[in-house]
Amino acid sequence: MQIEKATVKTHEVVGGDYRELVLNAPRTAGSAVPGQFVHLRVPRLDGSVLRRPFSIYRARDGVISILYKTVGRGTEAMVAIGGGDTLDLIGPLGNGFPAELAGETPLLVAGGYGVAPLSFLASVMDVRGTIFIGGASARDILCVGDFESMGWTVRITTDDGSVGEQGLVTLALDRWLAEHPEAKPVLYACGPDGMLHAVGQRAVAAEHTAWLSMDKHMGCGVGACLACVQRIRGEDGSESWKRVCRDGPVFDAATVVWE
Amino acid sequence: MQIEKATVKTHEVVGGDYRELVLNAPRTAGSAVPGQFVHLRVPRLDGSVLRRPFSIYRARDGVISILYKTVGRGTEAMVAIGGGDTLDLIGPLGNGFPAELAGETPLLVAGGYGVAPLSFLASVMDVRGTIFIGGASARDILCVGDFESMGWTVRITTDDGSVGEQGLVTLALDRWLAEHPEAKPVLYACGPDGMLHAVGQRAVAAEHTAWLSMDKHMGCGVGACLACVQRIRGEDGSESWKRVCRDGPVFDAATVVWE
Amino acid sequence: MSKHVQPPSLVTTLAGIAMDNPVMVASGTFGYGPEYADLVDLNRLGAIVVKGICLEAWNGNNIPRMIEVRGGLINAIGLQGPGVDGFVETYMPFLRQFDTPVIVNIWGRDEAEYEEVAARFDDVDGIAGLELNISCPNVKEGGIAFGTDLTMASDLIGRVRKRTSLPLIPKLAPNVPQVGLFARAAEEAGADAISLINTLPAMVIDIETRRPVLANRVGGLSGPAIHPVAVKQVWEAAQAVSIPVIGMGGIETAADAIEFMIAGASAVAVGTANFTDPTTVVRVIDGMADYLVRHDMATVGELVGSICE
Amino acid sequence: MSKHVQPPSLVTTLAGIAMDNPVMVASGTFGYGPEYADLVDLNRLGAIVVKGICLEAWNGNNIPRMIEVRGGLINAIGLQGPGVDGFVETYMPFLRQFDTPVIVNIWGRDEAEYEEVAARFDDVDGIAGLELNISCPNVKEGGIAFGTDLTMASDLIGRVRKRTSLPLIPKLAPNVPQVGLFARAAEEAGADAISLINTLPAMVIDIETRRPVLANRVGGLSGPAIHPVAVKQVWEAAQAVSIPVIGMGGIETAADAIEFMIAGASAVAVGTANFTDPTTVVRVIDGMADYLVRHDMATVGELVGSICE
Ligand SMILES: Cc1cc2nc3c(=O)[nH]c(=O)nc-3n(C[C@H](O)[C@H](O)[C@H](O)COP(=O)(O)OP(=O)(O)OC[C@H]3O[C@@H](n4cnc5c(N)ncnc54)[C@H](O)[C@@H]3O)c2cc1C
Ligand SMILES: Cc1cc2nc3c(=O)[nH]c(=O)nc-3n(C[C@H](O)[C@H](O)[C@H](O)COP(=O)(O)OP(=O)(O)OC[C@H]3O[C@@H](n4cnc5c(N)ncnc54)[C@H](O)[C@@H]3O)c2cc1C
Ligand SMILES: Cc1cc2nc3c(=O)[nH]c(=O)nc-3n(C[C@H](O)[C@H](O)[C@H](O)COP(=O)(O)O)c2cc1C
Ligand SMILES: Cc1cc2nc3c(=O)[nH]c(=O)nc-3n(C[C@H](O)[C@H](O)[C@H](O)COP(=O)(O)O)c2cc1C
Ligand code: FES
Ligand code: FES
Repeated sequence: MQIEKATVKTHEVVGGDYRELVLNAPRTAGSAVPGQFVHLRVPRLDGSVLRRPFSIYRARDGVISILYKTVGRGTEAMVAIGGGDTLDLIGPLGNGFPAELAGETPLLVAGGYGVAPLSFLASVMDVRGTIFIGGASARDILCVGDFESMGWTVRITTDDGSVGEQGLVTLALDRWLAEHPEAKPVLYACGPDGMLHAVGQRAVAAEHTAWLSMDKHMGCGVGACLACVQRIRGEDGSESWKRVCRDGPVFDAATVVWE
Repeated sequence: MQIEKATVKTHEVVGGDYRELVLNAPRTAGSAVPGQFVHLRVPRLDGSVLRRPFSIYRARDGVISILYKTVGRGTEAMVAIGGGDTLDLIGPLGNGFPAELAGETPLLVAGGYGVAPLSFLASVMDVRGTIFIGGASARDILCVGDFESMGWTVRITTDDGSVGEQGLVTLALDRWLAEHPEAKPVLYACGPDGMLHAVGQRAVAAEHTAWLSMDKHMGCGVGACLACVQRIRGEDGSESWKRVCRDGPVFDAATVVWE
Repeated sequence: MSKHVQPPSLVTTLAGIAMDNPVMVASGTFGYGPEYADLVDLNRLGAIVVKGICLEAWNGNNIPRMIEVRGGLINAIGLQGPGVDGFVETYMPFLRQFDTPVIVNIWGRDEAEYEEVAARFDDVDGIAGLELNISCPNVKEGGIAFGTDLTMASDLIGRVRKRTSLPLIPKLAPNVPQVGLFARAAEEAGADAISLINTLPAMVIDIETRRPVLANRVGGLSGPAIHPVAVKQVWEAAQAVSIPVIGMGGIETAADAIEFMIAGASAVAVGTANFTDPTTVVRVIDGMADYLVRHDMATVGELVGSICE
Repeated sequence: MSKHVQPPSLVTTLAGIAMDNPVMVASGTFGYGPEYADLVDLNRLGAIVVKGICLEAWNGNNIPRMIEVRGGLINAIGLQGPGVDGFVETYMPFLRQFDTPVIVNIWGRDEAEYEEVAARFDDVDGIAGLELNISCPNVKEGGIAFGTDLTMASDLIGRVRKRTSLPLIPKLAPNVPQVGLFARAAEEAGADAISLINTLPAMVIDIETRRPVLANRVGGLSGPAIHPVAVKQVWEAAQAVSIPVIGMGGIETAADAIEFMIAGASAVAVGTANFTDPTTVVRVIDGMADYLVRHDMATVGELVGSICE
């Protein structure tokens, strides 16, 4: 973890409200593992006191990239980031997905920009598996090419059926699980809370391991402010708040306490 | 007075920390008189609630321009104003210099960006006179060409002697007054408080008319908030606060009460 | 699709004052009316609240009186004003031309003066109500001393109540730990409505000269910086009373105003944002109407106190 | 040219605590030390004030606990913490590695608990002082109720004073009309120093759902938005007492910190700005040294209370 001043390499629309921001950040790139994130100070966002967290999408050769969706003040201000900007980021942050990729076959489940860390994860895995990508409509389905080129099977669902199958991502996942009753998959999911909950429930019911990357509003990003907490059940069964930024963002689904 | 959305025509450095911003603002341009100002909302100055007042430097053919010096947060943010910006301004504001240009010969006295309204004034006057321009150093002496091309006599003073005579602008003014004991000049001054005070004192002592354009921190710019007040002596001798933005910015030196 | 084919109604009656909409301008930020008349259609405003008036013409504080800070400004105007007679002669003929209710913000240097000022407006034609400023941080006499002491506030409001038949709207100070107590005291003392918040006492020191920037040293902070503090105070005050509450503090957008109404305000006032953008009031009114349509509300009253807890 | 060839001294002794410089980190914004240790050299800090600690491990509030607003943020963490034993076991071994004084911010659900917590730290090695949090807006029990009632504040401080030999620094609430009274009450009750301001009670409502954004509904506003309010409160408090004052609220730059010192603070604390830019504390320390050189001051003490009025 360090503060790094990163220069902008490229910054492009990848479709709809999504953009990829590629940064020269050798120190972050050198140590990042999939599932970790950077805490970015958005330039020219005067009057703003908080950074914005983004998963690391790629990290290689001194360069990292993030894939972001414009959803509010901060991400909208990011659109203006240009070649001349030097961005102040803290990273890499968080635990990342467990390095030991246990289990027979990896199943990745992504919602929206949740594909970003999963694409990074897929790129470091020795085995190939299936990625389920869900979104509201065709515009929200990203990185399909990433996975295909790495030899992964891609299953797409959209709420409006504009691409892939119509329905929630769990529809496709459920079918896979039904079709492979003997499989011992390990699940890796990143996306909105509702999706994580649904994936986690299925995994816990079927006694599969599932790693969920949680998305909580953050203050410091380093574990100091206790803003980003998630209720987690300890080994002794007691519940306590864990910090998504430092103890997570990746948690074992079996330990997550849902409201 | 109106709110006008002005597009940027040009925006150029005119020397040192001074820039000229030229705006398409037909409604303001159509009614502005010398000594009036515009109240500008500085774009991208997030977290800022106040506009910034600037004298109208030129107004002709649907176009106005202002000449500004970068001195703080707002004026520094103005540097980034570019061709694509639409600026929100209120103008023209204030009383302006009196239209009736009484007296034998006009003497203009300018400090720093104070030349801006005086250049505009000179351009509408039928007679020619002398302009005294003072500044800290050569970089602060602006618009000399404006006046020369209109046939005015220009007297320059700088604190460091880097151009013109070394000393305060009042040095040159005093000499002029001494050399023309019989003259009945009318003075028009715009610049820092200290300069206005000195010019005002001389005029009052010599019983010359002097119009001073005051520079006070402003809130609303239209007379509503009572932030920009100047102590003024009324005809009956009683003193009261007048609003520089609405009752001024130009006041008769004989009525100004100095602290 | 909306159930209501009619455009939503913004009509508001507050303390007996009938207003086309609940969006007013805050005292001290809109002069006495004429100042903004070229820029804003005064007939669109819910009400005009004029700058604080006391008995005689009052000079206010020395300059500098205002300074911009991050997210707002600090003012220490010190209630400069023309006094009752000056105001009535100079500005009332102008204000009577409009359909917009005129609320006069009043203050006094002591209780007797407050009473006297209030009484003087009783027979002035065209005054819709009195806002009683007991919360100005910028004057030595009167002002905030009354608004931060429960007994003094209650006593003052009770006395003024006896001297005026106009709707009486005490304006509460924000810098108290339990604003609900002040709200209730105002109600019990006979107020018809309350308004809040006034500015927060604040200060800026120039580190080069080591002097306070404002001549008065201390001033009042207004603007977006204080908005969430204001929402909290309005929410607390509205829970404490059954008379209507006027919410203000940092409104720049319709959303800011709607937040106050959801918290319990029956009306709102736009202050500092008039300086930033004189069209704010009109934008807020229009944005509020749009919101009602989008949320399928027939009247703005449905919004008031609609917070889900 | 400077008279002083030596670099200026920032050394500060506050309530008997010897610090290399007067710039601390504010409670709750810097965790317990390790969180920022990769990013900030802890040995550079004037002091570390850790997150509020009570007797037993405490869960704090539900989420959401934080929201950004214009010019700041509102938090309602609700004092989640590991309790005295958890803190001492987990964090003190780490903290003892540094030369930087450790000040523990403590609170209790009632007076007895406050006393008990304070007493427990008396024989813990490596604790330089106790900051007594009587001003947290985010817990039902304890917290701000003590900090906004003079009698309760005075009584509580007096009781805790009897139970600890460590330097005792009550942290005052900002939302009172006359903070000088609280400052003086703290001094009379035996405080060695006071610190202020804590966050300002504030609230945000989501206008689409009409629900308060924070689970706790109300939270505390911090950041640049509150800076001028804090300067005013620190100035008033410093005039009221002869014990040292620690100023905080919205510090982002050395200039913000220097403003507090000119107003009368002997030390300052950086809070929210740690999140924005973890190098803030170091920038403030360096900027303060530069300022002293530029203004020909040999020691930072010359700055304290140097306001020209
Ligand atoms: C570990 C982690 C990884 C993330 N990775 C990505 C990514 O790869 N790509 C991407 O597009 N987004 C990602 N997000 C979400 C991203 O941080 C938010 O979309 C962003 O902060 C929104 O900021 P805003 O100012 O545009 O929105 P606003 O709603 O205006 O923000 C207001 C405040 O809420 C916070 N906030 C709003 N939405 C979220 C959210 N969903 N999660 C966390 N904080 C939020 C903001 O940080 C800010 O403090 C991630 C979030 C986390 C916690
Ligand atoms: C009637 C009038 C005409 C002016 N004409 C010109 C002009 O033609 N060219 C030019 O360069 N400047 C002019 N000024 C001054 C100009 O308004 C200030 O330089 C500018 O507001 C500084 O803003 P800032 O944010 O950069 O400075 P900051 O010091 O950061 O501003 C902080 C606050 O102080 C106010 N302020 C600071 N300095 C001044 C000042 N000298 N006068 C008024 N308010 C100030 C700002 O408006 C702002 O509200 C004029 C001022 C007035 C009142
Ligand atoms: C320049 C200025 C002058 C003010 N004068 C008065 C006044 O005379 N009487 C009063 O009750 N409030 C006065 N106020 C307070 C406002 O009416 C309002 O309560 C406060 O500014 C908060 O709203 P805002 O954040 O929208 O400005 C004044 C505020 C400002 C900024
Ligand atoms: C997230 C957060 C947590 C805080 N926790 C505490 C706390 O536990 N105890 C305390 O006394 N103050 C706490 N505070 C208040 C700060 O210490 C400080 O007084 C306040 O934030 C003002 O300073 P700032 O504007 O620099 O943040 C907290 C503030 C924030 C933002
Ligand atoms: S964001 Fe501060 S603890 Fe996680
Ligand atoms: S700036 Fe508001 S009255 Fe002049």
